[in-house]
Amino acid sequence: MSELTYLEAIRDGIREVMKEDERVFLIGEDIGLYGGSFGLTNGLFAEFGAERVRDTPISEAAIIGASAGAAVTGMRPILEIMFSDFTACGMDQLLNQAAKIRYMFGGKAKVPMVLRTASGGGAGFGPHHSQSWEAIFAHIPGLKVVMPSCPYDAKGLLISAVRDNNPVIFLEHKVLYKNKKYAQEVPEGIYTIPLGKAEVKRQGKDLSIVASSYMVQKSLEAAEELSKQGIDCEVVDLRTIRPLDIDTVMASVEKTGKLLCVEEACSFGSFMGEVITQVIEKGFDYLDAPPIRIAGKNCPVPYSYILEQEMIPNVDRIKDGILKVLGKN
Amino acid sequence: MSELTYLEAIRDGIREVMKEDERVFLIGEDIGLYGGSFGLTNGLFAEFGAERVRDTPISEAAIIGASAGAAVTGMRPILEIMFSDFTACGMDQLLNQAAKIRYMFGGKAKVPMVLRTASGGGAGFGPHHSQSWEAIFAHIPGLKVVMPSCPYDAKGLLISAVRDNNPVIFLEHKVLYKNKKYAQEVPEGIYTIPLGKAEVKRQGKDLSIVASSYMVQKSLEAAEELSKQGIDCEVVDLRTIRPLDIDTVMASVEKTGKLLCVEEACSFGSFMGEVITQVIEKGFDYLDAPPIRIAGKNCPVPYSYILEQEMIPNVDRIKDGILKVLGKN
Amino acid sequence: MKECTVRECTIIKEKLTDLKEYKVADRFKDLKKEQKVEMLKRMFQIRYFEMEVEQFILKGQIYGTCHLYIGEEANAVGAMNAIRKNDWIVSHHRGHGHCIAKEADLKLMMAELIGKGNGYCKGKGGSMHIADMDTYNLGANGIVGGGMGVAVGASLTNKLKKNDGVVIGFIGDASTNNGIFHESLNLASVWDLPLIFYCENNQYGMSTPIIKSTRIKRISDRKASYNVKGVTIDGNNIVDVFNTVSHFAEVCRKGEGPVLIEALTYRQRGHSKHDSQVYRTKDEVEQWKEYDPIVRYREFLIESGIISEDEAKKIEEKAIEDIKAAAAFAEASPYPDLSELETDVYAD
Amino acid sequence: MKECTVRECTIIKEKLTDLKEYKVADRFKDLKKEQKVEMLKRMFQIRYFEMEVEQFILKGQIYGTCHLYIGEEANAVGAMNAIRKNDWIVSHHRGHGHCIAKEADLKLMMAELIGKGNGYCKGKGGSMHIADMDTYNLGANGIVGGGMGVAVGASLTNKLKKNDGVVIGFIGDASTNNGIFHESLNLASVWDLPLIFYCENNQYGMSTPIIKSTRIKRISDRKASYNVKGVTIDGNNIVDVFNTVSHFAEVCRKGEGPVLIEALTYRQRGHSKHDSQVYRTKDEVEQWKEYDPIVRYREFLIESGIISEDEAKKIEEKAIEDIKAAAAFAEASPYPDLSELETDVYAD
Ligand SMILES: Cc1ncc(C[n+]2csc(CCOP(=O)(O)OP(=O)(O)O)c2C)c(N)n1
Ligand SMILES: Cc1ncc(C[n+]2csc(CCOP(=O)(O)OP(=O)(O)O)c2C)c(N)n1
Ligand SMILES: [Mg+2]
Ligand SMILES: [Mg+2]
Repeated sequence: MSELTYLEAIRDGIREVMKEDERVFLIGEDIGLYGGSFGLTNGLFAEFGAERVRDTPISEAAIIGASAGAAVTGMRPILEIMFSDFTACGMDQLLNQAAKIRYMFGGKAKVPMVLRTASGGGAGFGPHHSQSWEAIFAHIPGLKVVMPSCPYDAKGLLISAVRDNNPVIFLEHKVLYKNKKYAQEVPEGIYTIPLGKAEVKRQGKDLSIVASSYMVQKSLEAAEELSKQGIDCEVVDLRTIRPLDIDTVMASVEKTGKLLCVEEACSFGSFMGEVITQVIEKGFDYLDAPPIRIAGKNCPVPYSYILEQEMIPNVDRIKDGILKVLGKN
Repeated sequence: MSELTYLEAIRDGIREVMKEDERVFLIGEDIGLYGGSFGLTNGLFAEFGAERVRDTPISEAAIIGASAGAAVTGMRPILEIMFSDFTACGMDQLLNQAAKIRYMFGGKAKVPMVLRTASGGGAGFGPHHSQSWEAIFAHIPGLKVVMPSCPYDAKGLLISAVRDNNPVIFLEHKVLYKNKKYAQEVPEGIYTIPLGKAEVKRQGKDLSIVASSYMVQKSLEAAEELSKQGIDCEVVDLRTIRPLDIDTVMASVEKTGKLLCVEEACSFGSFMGEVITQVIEKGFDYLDAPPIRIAGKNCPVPYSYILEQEMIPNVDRIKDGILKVLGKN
Repeated sequence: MKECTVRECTIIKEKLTDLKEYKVADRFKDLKKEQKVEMLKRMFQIRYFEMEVEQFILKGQIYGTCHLYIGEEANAVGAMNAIRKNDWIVSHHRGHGHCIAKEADLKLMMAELIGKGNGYCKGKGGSMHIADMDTYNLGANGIVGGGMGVAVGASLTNKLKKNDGVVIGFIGDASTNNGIFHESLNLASVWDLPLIFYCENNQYGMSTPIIKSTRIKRISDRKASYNVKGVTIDGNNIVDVFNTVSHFAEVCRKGEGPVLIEALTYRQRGHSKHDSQVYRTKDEVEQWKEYDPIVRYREFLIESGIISEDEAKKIEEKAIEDIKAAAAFAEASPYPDLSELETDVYAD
Repeated sequence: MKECTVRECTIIKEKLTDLKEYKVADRFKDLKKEQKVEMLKRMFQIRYFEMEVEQFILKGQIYGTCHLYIGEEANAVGAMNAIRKNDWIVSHHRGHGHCIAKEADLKLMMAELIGKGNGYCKGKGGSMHIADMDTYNLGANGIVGGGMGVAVGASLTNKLKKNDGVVIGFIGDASTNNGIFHESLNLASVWDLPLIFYCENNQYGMSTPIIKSTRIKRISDRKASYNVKGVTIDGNNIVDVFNTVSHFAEVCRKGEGPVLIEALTYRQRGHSKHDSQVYRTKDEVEQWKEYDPIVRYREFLIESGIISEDEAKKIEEKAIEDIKAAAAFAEASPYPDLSELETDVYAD
């Protein structure tokens, strides 16, 4: 057990699955000697060699396609797309091929691959390196989508994702990667967190906050701050958004009667629209106030720090949202 | 004024804008002599010549990128992507380039282009030719998304889309194309329907159905059938889903107190989740029953007729939905 | 065998016979008679399968669309006979021929085509998605070029597993203008993967002649961009196809792949179910028909004394029977159960 | 001018001087002195601009990342001087040099880089997105290869408007492995578009040497796939760059484009803000620095008597001043107004 950052925990998970299963290999741009754009794969090249840690040309479509092809013929690739925005360059291979192979083949094939990628803004990378595209991936049947919020979860979910027999989009938040503030005790060796299980990260009775990835951390902060004013928020970390653990969400909403969804993606057409819609369908009567979404503004993620911070939900906006759902402002 | 099919009306609109503005040109695969996969551009090659009706190689990314580049330097391309699923092959050029150029350039450029494409299932084309991806397009700031439901609207919206100064995704429903049942009197010459204005296609007081494209037709049918049982549905045709005319939706919901959303896309993470979420945010108190979504099932669009019909909402499912919202089943 | 002596096909201005510049050993002559006969049988099966599909089209039983392989049979059959049963292939939208040549079950294919529940994909895929893991066929594809990345991945599996398998990715001429072609072949080149991209240059992508969608004389010239081996051959001559693929399969197995083969051929029918064929003349089609790959191979086998006229007839009749049986099976098969709609989306 | 006589750079095994096989007219010698001087000034501006950016990085004022052009200046300045002011260019992530060479306002660039509201993109784009419609610069790009399609479109506009404009799409070596390169150049070829893809082969894509991401000897060999003209040149020799681009710009204006130019060059700094440069030796960097494009051009101008030592010094000093002024302007500028966040998403 040692204190690891999010990035270190993911690396640790990768190392574990590579040791346990020789079908697992890594493929991506500059992931070898260089260790990846964020240094996440540092050391893996030295440990596992060039056959299993494969640097590629800048060819996102071929990387994704080759992973799908390797997966369907018996391997278990973990591919890195440097920034999630770049999946756009390989979208056909992802949405039309990898996601659909099993269904199109009448269930006679499986495509066990994990697409790891750095998602989200808040690091000043501008419009092409900061988007949150979970709504796009989660809309496609055949894909699973994982969004870990902390090191412990990240490692356990990564291991589950690699053992899963489906294409899994593993969205890592680049702001969490090296942030010591969120470092955690992470067990050594293998442990798993099931895909499709949300976790209540904070118990509370006044209101349910549903979030994933970095927004869980910000929501916890907001909850903590408001607890000083006697407001007791529950924070549900979805962890996996597809499959979506709507039961855990409903149980929380049933208890609190109030729902705030927090996400970083542009609000229009966002994933939390799905969560709210399902909650409404299933639990209209539980709710004693309209649910609210705190989300990214409806523009590309701008470069300038001051604009970017305004675009992405922060603790203050979340607190405002909480108060609004509670009818306190 | 003559009776035109949906496809003929769109062709007519294209011809009108090509006559009115010489900056308008067409670009796409097999759109010239061949007239496009559905014959929509038939005759335009003969009329306007090879310079303005440009056949391309099978290169969706380059087609979209070249359109964006032509648009930003002063032209007004209408590009055809044969099936909307193929946009995946050019997704970067669409979502990262065309959609964001204006914002990234600090508002100093505009990108007036229309991406026309055949969307939706119901024609037996299988998993790669039948998807409804409006949720993906509509989530991206910078894009407008149009989904006409009938010939009259299609022509007027097409003309508006071409005159618009932004990249517009124009989703044509392939089942509507040649269906004589939906042919309409369509005025000759130029007329426009504003982007971002919904239309109440049927007045009613018991329940609001919100739909777009082909689902408007099916919803109207369902409404008609149930009217015999004294159920009076209002049908709101969104026409444009981004910008979304939430005011017209709200006005209807305020009147009826009940909402049914109908869409063909896979329900999970669908666009109607956005509509429901906005309605809930803005009009929680108007609603006296939980809104319901009738949508595509959560699987790829299968080939076999019987499965495909089961996957896509039909009139019966819509009727069930209506009754359910009304608490009648 | 009748040579294409005067052919001025849409893409090349020289004669097909001029393609002989690239010499490979004649391994065909060493084949057992059974295999030579088997090859003719498969070609007939493909031809009659597709003709039966045309009947289903006329009867309105093919929903959506489908793409016929008539006229291109030498490619699938020649190539498949040059590799092993457990070598993976990846096909494309015009995939029936590859499927049959890889020894798929004709009944299950036909059932899939008319949307039956016991078809290869349980009716979920249809013509453009038939795959058969049992015969190492990674499937047709509705996206032009869509299978290329998958082909790279399959050959990467071979390399990682250190077996000597080879993968054939069948691709169309027009698909080589899609970005995925470039990325795939480059990646395969950098990693020396055992992959053959076998390009069936049937002169058109839908209505667009290849000479209008690219400015190069031969598609195999694109080998220069990846520093891989490549060649253009007569794809209506099954002996050439067999010998060339045999040769390059060995090259790949030795770790000297990938390879780009361009085979000149012609589709005798329209692009898909609906095609008025305004983009070509009847005359052009007729000229190519003179070089029909089945007629040529049949004549060749007889002329070289390998089979008799009579045997040839029997082979053909047997193929017709096989197809009739497949069609009957398909028609008699049940439609999918609605409960199957949402299965197979995820694996456990 | 000092020639790269012994250079064994990462990608080519022959000497850079061997690149002379492709002869173009020496138009440089006919230029007015002012323009020759102007070229030196721009190179210095780029160099000092980037060095100033390094200072901002050290001070923590560059948010996110940015990519410096130091060592590659001859390419942008040579190319831009060979085309007209109203010829469009498209740049890439390492775009400051192109921007400056196209005569963008240094102040507005610097302001953008440190996220100020009066920067070129109002702070919305940052280093990877600076564009300037006024100087016909269609912008840097955060997506490797992302601008290539746009470049095709801009040259299509020229063709449709029947003007004789030419477009330069600047691209990196590693970007040529992306599918969009293939589709764009093929489409430009089919339509004879007036487009130059100018590939700055600085030997690496991030940490990956180009020899590991493709197996070809020269990137310009990829011209074969599109039947276009192409050549490899010494990209650290501004005279070569100028003469080659001048020549091919004419070719394009006559309707005989597109063209693929590969220019061998080297980035003297790390890939981006953070780069430990484990993938190359200090020695390699030092060797390339001996062929610094600014040192070479400066010496050349002096040796051939076009300017004096003294003039050279003044030019350099003036460039430094310009940059200092730009930096001061940027620092004094206000941050964006929050009300600007959601503007500019849509045009009216
Ligand atoms: C990405 C994509 N673009 C367009 C299409 C439509 N389409 C289907 S087949 C075809 C022509 C393909 O030509 P080629 O690769 O030469 O194969 P052929 O049909 O001639 O066998 C086209 C344009 C598609 N299915 N996928
Ligand atoms: C599609 C895409 N993939 C990966 C990246 C990350 N990335 C940014 S620059 C770069 C290297 C580009 O190399 P090259 O084209 O040679 O340009 P250079 O940086 O050497 O100037 C990479 C991999 C990106 N921005 N976009
Ligand atoms: Mg073809
Ligand atoms: Mg480079």
